[in-house]
Amino acid sequence: MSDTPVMELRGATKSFPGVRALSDVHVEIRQHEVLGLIGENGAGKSTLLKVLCGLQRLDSGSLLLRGSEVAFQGVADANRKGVAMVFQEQSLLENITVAENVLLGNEGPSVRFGLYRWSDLNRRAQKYLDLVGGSLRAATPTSRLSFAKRQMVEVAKAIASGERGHHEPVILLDEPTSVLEHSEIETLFSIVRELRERASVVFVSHRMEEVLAFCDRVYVMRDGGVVGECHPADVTTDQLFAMMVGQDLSAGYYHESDQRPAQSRPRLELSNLTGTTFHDVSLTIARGEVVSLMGVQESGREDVARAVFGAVPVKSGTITLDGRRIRPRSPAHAVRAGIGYVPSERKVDGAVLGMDVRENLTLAHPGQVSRGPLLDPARERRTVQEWIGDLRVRTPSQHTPLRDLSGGNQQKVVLAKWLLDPDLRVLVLDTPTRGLDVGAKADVYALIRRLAARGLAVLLLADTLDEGIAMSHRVLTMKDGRITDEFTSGVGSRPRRTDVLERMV
Amino acid sequence: MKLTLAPADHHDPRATGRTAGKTSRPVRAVLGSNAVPTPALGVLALIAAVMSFVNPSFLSPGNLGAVAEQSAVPAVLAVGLTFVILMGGIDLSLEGTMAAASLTTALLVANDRNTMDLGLWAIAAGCAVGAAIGLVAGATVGLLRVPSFIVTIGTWQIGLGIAQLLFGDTPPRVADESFRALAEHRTAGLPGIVWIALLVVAVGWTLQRYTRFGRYAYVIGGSEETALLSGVPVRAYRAAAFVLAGATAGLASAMATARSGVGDVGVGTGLLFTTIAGVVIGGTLLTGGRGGVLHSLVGVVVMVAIANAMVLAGVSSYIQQTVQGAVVVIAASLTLWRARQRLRVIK
Amino acid sequence: MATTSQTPPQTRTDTAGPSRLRRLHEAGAAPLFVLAALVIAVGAYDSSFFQAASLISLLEQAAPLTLLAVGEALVVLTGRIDLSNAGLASLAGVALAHGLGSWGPAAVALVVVGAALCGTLIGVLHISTQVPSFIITLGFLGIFAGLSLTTSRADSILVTDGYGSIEWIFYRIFGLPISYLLVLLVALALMAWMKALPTGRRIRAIGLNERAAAHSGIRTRGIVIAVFTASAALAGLAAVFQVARLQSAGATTSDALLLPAIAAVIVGGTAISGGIGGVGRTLCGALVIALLRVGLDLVGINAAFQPILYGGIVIMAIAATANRRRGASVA
Amino acid sequence: GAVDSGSAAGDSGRCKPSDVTLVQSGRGLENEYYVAVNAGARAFAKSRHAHRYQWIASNGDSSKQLSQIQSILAKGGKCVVLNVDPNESSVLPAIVKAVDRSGAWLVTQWNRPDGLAPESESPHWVAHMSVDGVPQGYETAKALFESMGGKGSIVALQGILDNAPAQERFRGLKKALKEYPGIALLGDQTAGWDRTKAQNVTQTYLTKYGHKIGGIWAASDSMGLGALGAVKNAGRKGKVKIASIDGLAEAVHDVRDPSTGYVATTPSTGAAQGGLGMSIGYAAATGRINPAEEPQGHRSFYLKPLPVITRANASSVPSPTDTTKLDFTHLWSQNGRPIK
Ligand SMILES: Nc1ncnc2c1ncn2[C@@H]1O[C@H](COP(=O)(O)OP(=O)(O)OP(=O)(O)O)[C@@H](O)[C@H]1O
Ligand SMILES: Nc1ncnc2c1ncn2[C@@H]1O[C@H](COP(=O)(O)OP(=O)(O)OP(=O)(O)O)[C@@H](O)[C@H]1O
Ligand SMILES: [Mg+2]
Ligand SMILES: [Mg+2]
Repeated sequence: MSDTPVMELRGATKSFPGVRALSDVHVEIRQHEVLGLIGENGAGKSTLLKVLCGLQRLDSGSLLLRGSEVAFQGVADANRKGVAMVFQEQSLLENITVAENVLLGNEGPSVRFGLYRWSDLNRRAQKYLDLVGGSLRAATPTSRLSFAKRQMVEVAKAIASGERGHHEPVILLDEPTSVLEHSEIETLFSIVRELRERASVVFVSHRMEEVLAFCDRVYVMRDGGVVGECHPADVTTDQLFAMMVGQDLSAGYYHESDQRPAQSRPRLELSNLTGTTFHDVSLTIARGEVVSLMGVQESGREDVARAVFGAVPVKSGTITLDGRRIRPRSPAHAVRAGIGYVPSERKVDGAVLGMDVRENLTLAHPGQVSRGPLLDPARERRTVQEWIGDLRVRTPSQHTPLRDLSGGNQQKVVLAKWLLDPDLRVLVLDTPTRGLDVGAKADVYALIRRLAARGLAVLLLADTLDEGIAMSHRVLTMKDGRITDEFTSGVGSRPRRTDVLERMV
Repeated sequence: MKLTLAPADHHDPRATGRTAGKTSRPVRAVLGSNAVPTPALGVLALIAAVMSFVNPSFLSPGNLGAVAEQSAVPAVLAVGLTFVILMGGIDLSLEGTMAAASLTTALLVANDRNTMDLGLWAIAAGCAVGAAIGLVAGATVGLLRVPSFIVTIGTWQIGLGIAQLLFGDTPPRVADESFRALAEHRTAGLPGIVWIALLVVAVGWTLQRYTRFGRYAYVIGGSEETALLSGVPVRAYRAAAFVLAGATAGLASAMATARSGVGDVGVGTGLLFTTIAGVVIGGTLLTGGRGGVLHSLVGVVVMVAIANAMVLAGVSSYIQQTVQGAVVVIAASLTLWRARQRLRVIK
Repeated sequence: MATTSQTPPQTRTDTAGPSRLRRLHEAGAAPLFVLAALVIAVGAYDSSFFQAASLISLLEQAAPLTLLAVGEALVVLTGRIDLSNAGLASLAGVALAHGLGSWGPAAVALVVVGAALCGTLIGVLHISTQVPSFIITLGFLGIFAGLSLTTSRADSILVTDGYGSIEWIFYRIFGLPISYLLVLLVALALMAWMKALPTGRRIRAIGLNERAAAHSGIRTRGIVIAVFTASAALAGLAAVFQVARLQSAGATTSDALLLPAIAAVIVGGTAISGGIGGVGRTLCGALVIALLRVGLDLVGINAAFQPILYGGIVIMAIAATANRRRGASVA
Repeated sequence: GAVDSGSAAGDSGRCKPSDVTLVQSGRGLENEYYVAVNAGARAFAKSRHAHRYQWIASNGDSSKQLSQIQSILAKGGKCVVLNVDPNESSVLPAIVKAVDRSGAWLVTQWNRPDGLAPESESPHWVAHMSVDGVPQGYETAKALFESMGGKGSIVALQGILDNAPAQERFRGLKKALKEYPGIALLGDQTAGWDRTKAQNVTQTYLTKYGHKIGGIWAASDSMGLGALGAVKNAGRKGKVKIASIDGLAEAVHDVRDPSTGYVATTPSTGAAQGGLGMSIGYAAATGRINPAEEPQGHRSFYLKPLPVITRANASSVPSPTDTTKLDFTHLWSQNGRPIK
């Protein structure tokens, strides 16, 4: 094992309009290590990886690959030189087969004289798929795979791409675990551990535990710079938190002390609600109450949430809001009844990335910034500025397209869109903190507490078990489309994780 | 380590692909997959069923031959167009391209205007003219990043202009008997142009299944960004698709010219409607990424069969357009019915 | 996750803040420049083009096209397309020519409302069957054409009785064409509507990300139906203008305006993928196309070369005005 | 009248020959008929020693045609002479109005809406000429029926329905059918003047009616030629007789060849319509005639019907673009009956 780092960035700087994403960064990736990269949203992790994989060019500074300076011509070029990445957003095509996806742009000997040799293609792809396990078949159409399986295919694809070069590859994984389940994460880790024998891996995650359990070395990023380098053995989660956000936050992470008892009057009641993926779901959320709905994949919890918002059809059963029966036939109905919804797929369902912060914020309730039927630009500017300040949205201006904000800041805007309405009664949150950094998460948690205190009923589909338990007054578990149990969860009397888990699986 | 909860396996409602494991029997699996244009075949069967009551001669071998012959030209057009649409573009220029290619072909075979006599090579020349017009469109779309929708309105006009320049005073009449024979001589009961069309469909299907061009058409139509990230030279492939569409329009034009016997600026009139409607009814999505050559073939046959059936049924000329329009709407609804879903976005 | 919705990281090349030129471009200045360049080019060949008579004549000619283009722009803003509006204008023209004699001015209102209802039908069908607008409106193009043929009994109809109630549209007031002033009025009203009410944003949001718009409580289906209704109502209005201009109506009178109207929208800089663009720039685009349709004759270009030049200039004009902001499809 | 009388009502033109601009408007030169029209108009321009002459193509777009004319009038003023084949009759009132307003001179061809006529509208609309489709349809149909021996069945291909000549020609066919009780009309369809469409429709008819079809009547040569293609491909060339109208070179050629079964067409009228139309407009612009004083038969008229082309006379038919026979000095030499 030589001492030269496989890859190295020196004095790397990269700016986008109004933002400096990387400033004078120096990192190195060594052979056969798993390098962790953590930092809050917008800290520059993804940008760093994109620079490493040739997707973006540095403004200044240099990139060294195995000791010599390189300038990648693009991702494909980086692939050829042995660097490959799994993007934060999934990038598999679902209208082609798994094999084609794995070897996309890298068909090599499987295409001879321009003609596909399918058996050869499938065989080669299968080799990589076997590496990641999970009984993936090369010839399957990708549309038939679950989200998690697709993530595995992404990893296989990255390995395949990285192995195009003549050296041991560098594999960059940008938040690969955020959509995976426990067992799948385990699989992924064992893959990576194996991979370490013949490759270097860079791993980005917001879950400190994962990073500590799993990486050989960790860089902590903040505001476009590297603020620390550490070895997992030497640090604790709390120390990492502190380093990331620049202050000690972990104590009040879930803002548990802010939990107020729920009022007695029920706000939202579902009775015997039945849809295609859920059956006989009955639940009540009182004013000021946070109820989390826990369940594994295909438990139906997501569709229950969407049904309340009118986004999926209901076959039978009733929804009652403040004593009045409602039948939300579309999200528009639900919104007019006073329901807000933060979807799990932010970029697809939540945010209009091509519009600016201001327009996104006022999209759902333009009445709040209008005088009569007319939009009032002055009032709009003021209101938006208030919310930007209140939620600490990091944006160069109100007129910045949402596309240019970091994920966490986008999420804050999506949330604020509902908060504009003083008459909001129910807020349905589908994994609202997924992909957010701890600081942003804490902000969102604080916000949820505040909203509950305002008398809102909050239906929370938490990202993690801890989050669900810590944030709620009650925890409901779902399995196979039915509610299986209910736990009360007050300050100091939280249900045990294992008990909750037991009723979910 | 924390335990994480993944979201329910989220099958995107917009995806037209069907969930796995629901179909056990192989026949149903095939019909249910996107590999076969099942709904369009259903529409075809419906037309046949209705016509067997209204006018049974619809199903006579002679009439089926007529439908095949009339489908030949739009089918060839559809093969090229399919690849453009698979990549998420559109080619509206084919009537203009056909005009230019028709004149070129007619002036290069033995004709009554000049002394050229390239024989069947003139077909290649027609294809080349079409390909050249396609290249203009493809290069413009690629280099200037202008939507193909509007670029091909431009190249349509350019093709028409070329044709008008070549037209002179009278339509050049084809004197080359071997060229005319493509449309007139029958092999196994069908004229040559039908066999050519079948060959083109077979080649198109092979392209779609077994070549980089074909597979990457799906990739580019699925997500241009992903294609770029994977180092796919998207512009080149896209330009190639327009060239192919131009070349097939040239070939289709040569076939139509062989059939009519003159170089005609109006050779493609009405074929844009037939072809695009056919491609869409077949199940190729205008947004790209789904469908294929066989789908388009079936869709085009549906369109031709409707026109044929209306003549056989004696539908008044006055309302034929109305009926055809209504059938397009209904057939497309039937084709896409099973994909309907709340909050599905269709543009 | 559907492939269409995947948003893998995009290559960003722009490092500087938006330059002044770029801001001008985004404000829709390019179509104005293209228009000015064309006017100057035609005028350079033939200085008589700068006479008021020629320019006013151009505005008058552009009026019906502009109405169709503005309606089309609204539809295109939602990411859809309306291929039926010109066909509908022909049908509405025939209906108006029939109706003017017996109904007088009321026929005008009836025709516009009737056309709007046709648009509503298209919108409702598009929404409820979830068939792409391209194909629905292609079908309706055929339906309208057939209906025009049937209702006109394949003959053109001269308007004599009741012509007075629309004839004034093509009068001039203080030398200015009333027709174009009316078009401007309609366009300005729409622009104000789009700007001052939330509707404009909602339409753009639908064009940019319809699912997110729906999840923000926007009645996307209603707005899409409304937009098709508006496009059809403007087609009905265009028909009124056509009948006023021609004093007669035939089954196919306005059919050929379809592609020019779409070209006008795109030349105006509205993205065909939706969400970017607007009404004002479409006015410019329509003038560019109206000028191109006659400019080549004015300059005296040989008829056979005209289509080639027209095609080439349209492509170049769009290359100049197209908004290449990220997210705008170029396919 | 539907169009206001212009300011110059009753005046004849006072343009100097050198000031006159001649403008011929039609669909487009990709069409043989308009090539002949253009040839006739151009021949007239030449005979008056190269005044400004311009051909403008509407490409089948009525709005465009009107715009072109309005723009040319806005620029050219009183000494423009327009010989216009309106893309469809509905654009004519607006063209007349524009011409009248600018004081230019207009001659029109073929189509006009019912109730609109030069004599009642404006002196600047000098004349309207057309070709009577009824005798054309009648004579060609008769030639067809004769060739079939007076009995058998036929199918008919109509032109674009929204078109006066198409309707007149079909009326001529109907008239002939009445005189030949032995002939049955099995069906008629529009093929929209289109060759390929005609071929498809004919092919379908041939499978529908099979050997019952003994003849095909088509409202235009392009459709007749399409029908011939279908007949050939069905192996029935020569056995199915065909007759059509227009005098396209190819149709005339086929009439000469007995093996095709093409029995009749009509001589082309394009050159006469172009040349004479232009000369009438020019005469008004230069003051040689005063339209207001011309009799109705000079203002709205059909061209003299010409004998149909059959095998007997096919070899002596001049080319459609042959303008040598046109006599531009005798303006009314080709006038047939007035249009009422
Ligand atoms: N037209 C086609 N389109 C897509 N894929 C195809 C096509 N034809 C064959 N294939 C794929 O190529 C593979 C090779 O075909 P073959 O019949 O040789 O399979 P195999 O070698 O037995 O299977 P494998 O090697 O994948 O275990 C098939 O499994 C099939 O997945
Ligand atoms: N036997 C096979 N082995 C491997 N891949 C296959 C096989 N058969 C089909 N495929 C692939 O599976 C995918 C879906 O199969 P399908 O046959 O439906 O493809 P298609 O007809 O090319 O596309 P579409 O799904 O749009 O109809 C295709 O991308 C094709 O390449
Ligand atoms: Mg990131
Ligand atoms: Mg397929």
